[in-house]
Amino acid sequence: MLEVSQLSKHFGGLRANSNVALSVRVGQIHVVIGPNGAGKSTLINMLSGDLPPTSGSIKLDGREIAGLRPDEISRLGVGRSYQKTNIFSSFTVLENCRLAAQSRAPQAWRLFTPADRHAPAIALARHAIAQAELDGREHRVASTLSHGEQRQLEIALSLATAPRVLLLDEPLAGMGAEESMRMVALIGKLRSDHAIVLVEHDIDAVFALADVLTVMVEGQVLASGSPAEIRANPQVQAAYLGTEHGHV
Amino acid sequence: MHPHSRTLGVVLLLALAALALFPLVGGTFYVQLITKVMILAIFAMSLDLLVGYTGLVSLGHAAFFGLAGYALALLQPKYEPMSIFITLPAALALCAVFALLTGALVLRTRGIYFIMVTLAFAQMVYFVFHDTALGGGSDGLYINNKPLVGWGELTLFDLENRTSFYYLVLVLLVAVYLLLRRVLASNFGHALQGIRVNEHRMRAIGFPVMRYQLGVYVLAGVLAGLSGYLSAAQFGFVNPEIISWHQSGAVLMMVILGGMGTLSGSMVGAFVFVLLEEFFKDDTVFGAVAKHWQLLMGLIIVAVACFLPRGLIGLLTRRKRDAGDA
Amino acid sequence: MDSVASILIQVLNGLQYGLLLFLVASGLTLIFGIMGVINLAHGSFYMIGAYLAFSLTSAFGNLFLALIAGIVLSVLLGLLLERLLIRHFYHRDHLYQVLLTYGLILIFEQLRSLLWGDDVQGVKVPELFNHSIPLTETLSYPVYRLVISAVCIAVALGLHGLIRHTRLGMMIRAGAHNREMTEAMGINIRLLFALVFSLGVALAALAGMLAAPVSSVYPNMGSQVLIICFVVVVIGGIGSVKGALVAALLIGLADTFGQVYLPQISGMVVYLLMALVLIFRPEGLFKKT
Amino acid sequence: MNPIDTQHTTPSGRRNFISRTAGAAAAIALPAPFVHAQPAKLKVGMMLPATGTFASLGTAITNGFRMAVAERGGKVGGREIEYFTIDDESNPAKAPENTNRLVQRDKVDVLVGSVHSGVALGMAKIARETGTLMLIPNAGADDITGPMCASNIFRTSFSNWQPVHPLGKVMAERGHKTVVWISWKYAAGDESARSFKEGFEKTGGKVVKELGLPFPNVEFQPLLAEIASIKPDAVACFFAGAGAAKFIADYAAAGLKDKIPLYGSGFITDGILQAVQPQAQGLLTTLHYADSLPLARDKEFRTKYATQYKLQPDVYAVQGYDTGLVLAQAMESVKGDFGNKQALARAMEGMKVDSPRGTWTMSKQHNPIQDIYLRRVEGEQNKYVSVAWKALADPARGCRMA
Repeated sequence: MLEVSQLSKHFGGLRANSNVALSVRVGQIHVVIGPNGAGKSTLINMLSGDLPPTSGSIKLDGREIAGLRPDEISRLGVGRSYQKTNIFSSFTVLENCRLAAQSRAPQAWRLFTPADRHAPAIALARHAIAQAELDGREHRVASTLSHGEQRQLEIALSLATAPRVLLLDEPLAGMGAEESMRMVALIGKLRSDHAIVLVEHDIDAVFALADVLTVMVEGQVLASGSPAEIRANPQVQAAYLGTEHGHV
Repeated sequence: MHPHSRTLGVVLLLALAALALFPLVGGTFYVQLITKVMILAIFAMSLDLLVGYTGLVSLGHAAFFGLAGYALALLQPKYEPMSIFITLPAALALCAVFALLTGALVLRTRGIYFIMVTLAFAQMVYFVFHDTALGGGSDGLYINNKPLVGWGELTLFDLENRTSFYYLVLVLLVAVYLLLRRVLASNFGHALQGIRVNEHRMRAIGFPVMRYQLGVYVLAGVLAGLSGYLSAAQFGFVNPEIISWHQSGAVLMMVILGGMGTLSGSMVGAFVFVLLEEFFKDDTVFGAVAKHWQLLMGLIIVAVACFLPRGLIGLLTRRKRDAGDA
Repeated sequence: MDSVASILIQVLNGLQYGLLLFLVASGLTLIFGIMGVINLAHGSFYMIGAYLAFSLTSAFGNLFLALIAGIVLSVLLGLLLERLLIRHFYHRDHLYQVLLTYGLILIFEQLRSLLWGDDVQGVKVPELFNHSIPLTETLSYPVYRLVISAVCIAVALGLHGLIRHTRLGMMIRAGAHNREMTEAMGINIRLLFALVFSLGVALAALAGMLAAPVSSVYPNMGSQVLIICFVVVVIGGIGSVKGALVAALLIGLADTFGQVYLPQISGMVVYLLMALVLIFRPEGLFKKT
Repeated sequence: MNPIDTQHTTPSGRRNFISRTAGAAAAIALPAPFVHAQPAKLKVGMMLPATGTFASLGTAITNGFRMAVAERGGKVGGREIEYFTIDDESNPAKAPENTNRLVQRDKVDVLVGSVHSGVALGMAKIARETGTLMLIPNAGADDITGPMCASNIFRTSFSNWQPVHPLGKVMAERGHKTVVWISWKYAAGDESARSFKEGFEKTGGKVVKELGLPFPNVEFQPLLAEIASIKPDAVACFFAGAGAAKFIADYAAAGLKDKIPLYGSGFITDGILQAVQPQAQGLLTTLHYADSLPLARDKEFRTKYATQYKLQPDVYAVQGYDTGLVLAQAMESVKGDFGNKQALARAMEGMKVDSPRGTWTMSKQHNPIQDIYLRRVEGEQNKYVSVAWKALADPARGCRMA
């Protein structure tokens, strides 16, 4: 589904990512972990098109997408969420999702049909709201939602674009324990019909969700494999798990 | 996305009725004044499309206003009228092409850059008409006849008649308002508002933001052109000053004074702005201060910037949402 | 006169004009870049400077004393404006900054009319510099213009030193880079902004004062300068003093040669130059990172 | 509200607001005169700049006009004058509307204005359409008394063609064969350029180069270098106001003053000598007015004006004064019967005006036939030297009025 190889990003002399490789397919959650500054967010930003890579390849279903604009990548079926909540805070939940769904709809450029009667987009939006378990809050203005709900909306926004690949950048950031559990369950459910790349710090969530784990340190892949392999990897233990217990 | 409040609808209908009846009772001067206000209301709504709905603060909107006016002045033969069905589409097409070309450049910039670059492009148009013989230089050009509403020998109605002209402008004002309400409620309109609220996320959910912005830039340019065309036709005179940055500043002031992101606000803004200017200039009221009316205008502008960010409409509607209401 | 000398003289003219533009534009670009404020009233400060030179020169009988007093007054004006108005607009949309400063233009212009009237007034060139250096058989170059250029260059060097080597400069660089970070570093951002704004006002006023003896003082003298300075800032890149210098010189030269060699389109030359830059470098020549 | 308010009340809310405020204020400001006495007042709309670059010109014209009327006890042809004033901002874009305000709202009988040619052209258009009597106290655009001439439009100042036309003759007499012309590239500059060239080349001289820069650009330095490289016998120019002051200063500073003599339209030294007194000394210009004219009429006018307004009169004050004179004399000849437009127009055509600038005659195309003076700058004055051209009439090209 998504194949990344030799991906690098340099900011001047700073090598934020060097020769990163990973792959993910539908039904799989590929978790990327690493200490702060390891280049995880840079990686996600390159996959989503927010940052153009310096070199390397990102293939979606065999098609090269490295260097495309974010909107082009989105329309090819890659949805993403942000570490820092990035929603349309003055719109209602439904408006948020309908807007996202609209970009998929064939009638995006129709000037004279009222948007709130645009059935395909509304259906898609409601489906995303249901998936993100925000039913009943469709007409709440986003800025009035709780933090946890805003994080759910963040996911719902991506879902409303009907993506096949989901890039989730720390979806649990700032959440309480109960909210986190709900979010983990939600992401787990999304596995069946999405290929998911997940960047996360919460160690429990990581091991609860991961099918494949990639550990990044200083912009490079330190190790990649199943959770069990990673746990057993002495390099990872030395460099990472051993020193920073509880906060991977 | 933005349900129209019932009261606003009623107020607008009453205003429409008042405008429709006005020529029956108003003196010639006031009919002309209200015609001008309605033309400016179209101008203000077109700018609001950029400023209020899409979050693009243009300080060069007068360029379109002036281009269309000059198009009429240059197309029409000196001493005979020409069909509005030729000159108007030509003027609007010119604005559309200009918007497309400059839009492709100015939309590469953001924020403060955008403000300055739009200003600079308008200034360039200003100098084209000011410095070259094309449009009569700084003295401008006369339009000796009003455009002909008709074709060949057939005349539908005579715009030389001030009342006819008034009603034509009124009809166009209503048409533009309805058109914009429709457009803003459409997918396209919602995308624009999404761009204003969170341009970055709009890209991430798959919107080619630049294309939408260019689309609205062209639409706004064309509508500003419509108002400029009408204004030139009304006064029969074009001059580089209609492109000056003071004109762009004034229309921006109208938009904010009325309440940006609200079409009705733009119309109210145009009306109040013209009224204030009339009022401050009146030396029977302000005596010697009337000579310095711009001082009063400046104070009002500063006060609006400080205390009335949501404009006059913002005073009336107590909605807490910041999102654009149509 | 041979054509080489002619071109050299035009280069001199272009540079002098450009340097004066730089003085106004540098303040504008600092206020943009560091405070994030778009200031349409910047041309008014130029105008105020020129009128101050007019009043103060006749009061002191000496342009140098007038310059010093004028700079003090303009710094005070800057601090006052920042405290009363500008401060409340840092976190607001640029739109409102446009509105506020547009209103200020009208107010300043009318106050000017009330205080000084609407006549054209002259300011004497200081005796010391009131002569010309013969360049060719017919043409000489006024010494005072060289003085203007010299002062502008001195100010440019001073600004460079200020930004590179002082604590204020360090704060300015940090502030231009990242406002939150600067605040986190414990820098008093309010003080910094007030200083930057007054610095900008003083630079524009200084330009006005220097220009007054050659340009005379007259109503609306600020607005022409303002728009050209916008173009300077756009070409140079917002917040970049170096960019402002390069762009101002570029525009000075383009405008000068445009007038001589392309008189038909000379009004548009600088805008065409801007369009060209926008096509290739939409963020200006010296985009700050 | 005053029952004789000129603004009729209407049921419209908006309309009411305007008329109520204006009407109420008018009632406060002008209580008694509104209930008018016999005969009805003559309504004069003064559309002049009150703000911006030309504000002081507007003031001088108003002063002059009012002085002429005051000399007749505030009456013209037995009728008192009611003034309506409006700031035209020297903005031509607002001219048609501002004119309409006077003509249609205030229903003025006479329009007086303006300084800026573009504004005057906009006014003239409406005056033609409505037949309102229009008196132009400054704006010199040739077209107004050329192709645009009309039976109800009169100019009491000059046409752009007039002041510089004699300059060619003056310069030729001083032995100059090659001349560079320089001015702003706008209508007044272009019209002056054409007129000068016509006058100068008739004498056998040659305008070797016409230099121009966009109005109101004042970066003259490159063009001065150009002049220095051409080395003509002399330079002739047209600028006005601040730009003129800067040009004179720059010309001197560039060292050209003593090498290539500078001449100009009189407007370049008008109202700016306090700014560039030293650099302008000895400059020769031509205009329809001068300081220290050898005329008793002028001396009397100047003393009176200076006492009354605490200001030295200038050419604009004279033009304003003459505008008042023309209106007053015409009204007297029809005995206050303003309705008799034909008689009024007949009275003005060919009218002799005993002006401070010397007696002049109103031409058939409604522009003054007047003497143009050669003046020399001495101190802060444009001293009279000689009459450069006696009774010069504008050719009024394109005027189809008999």
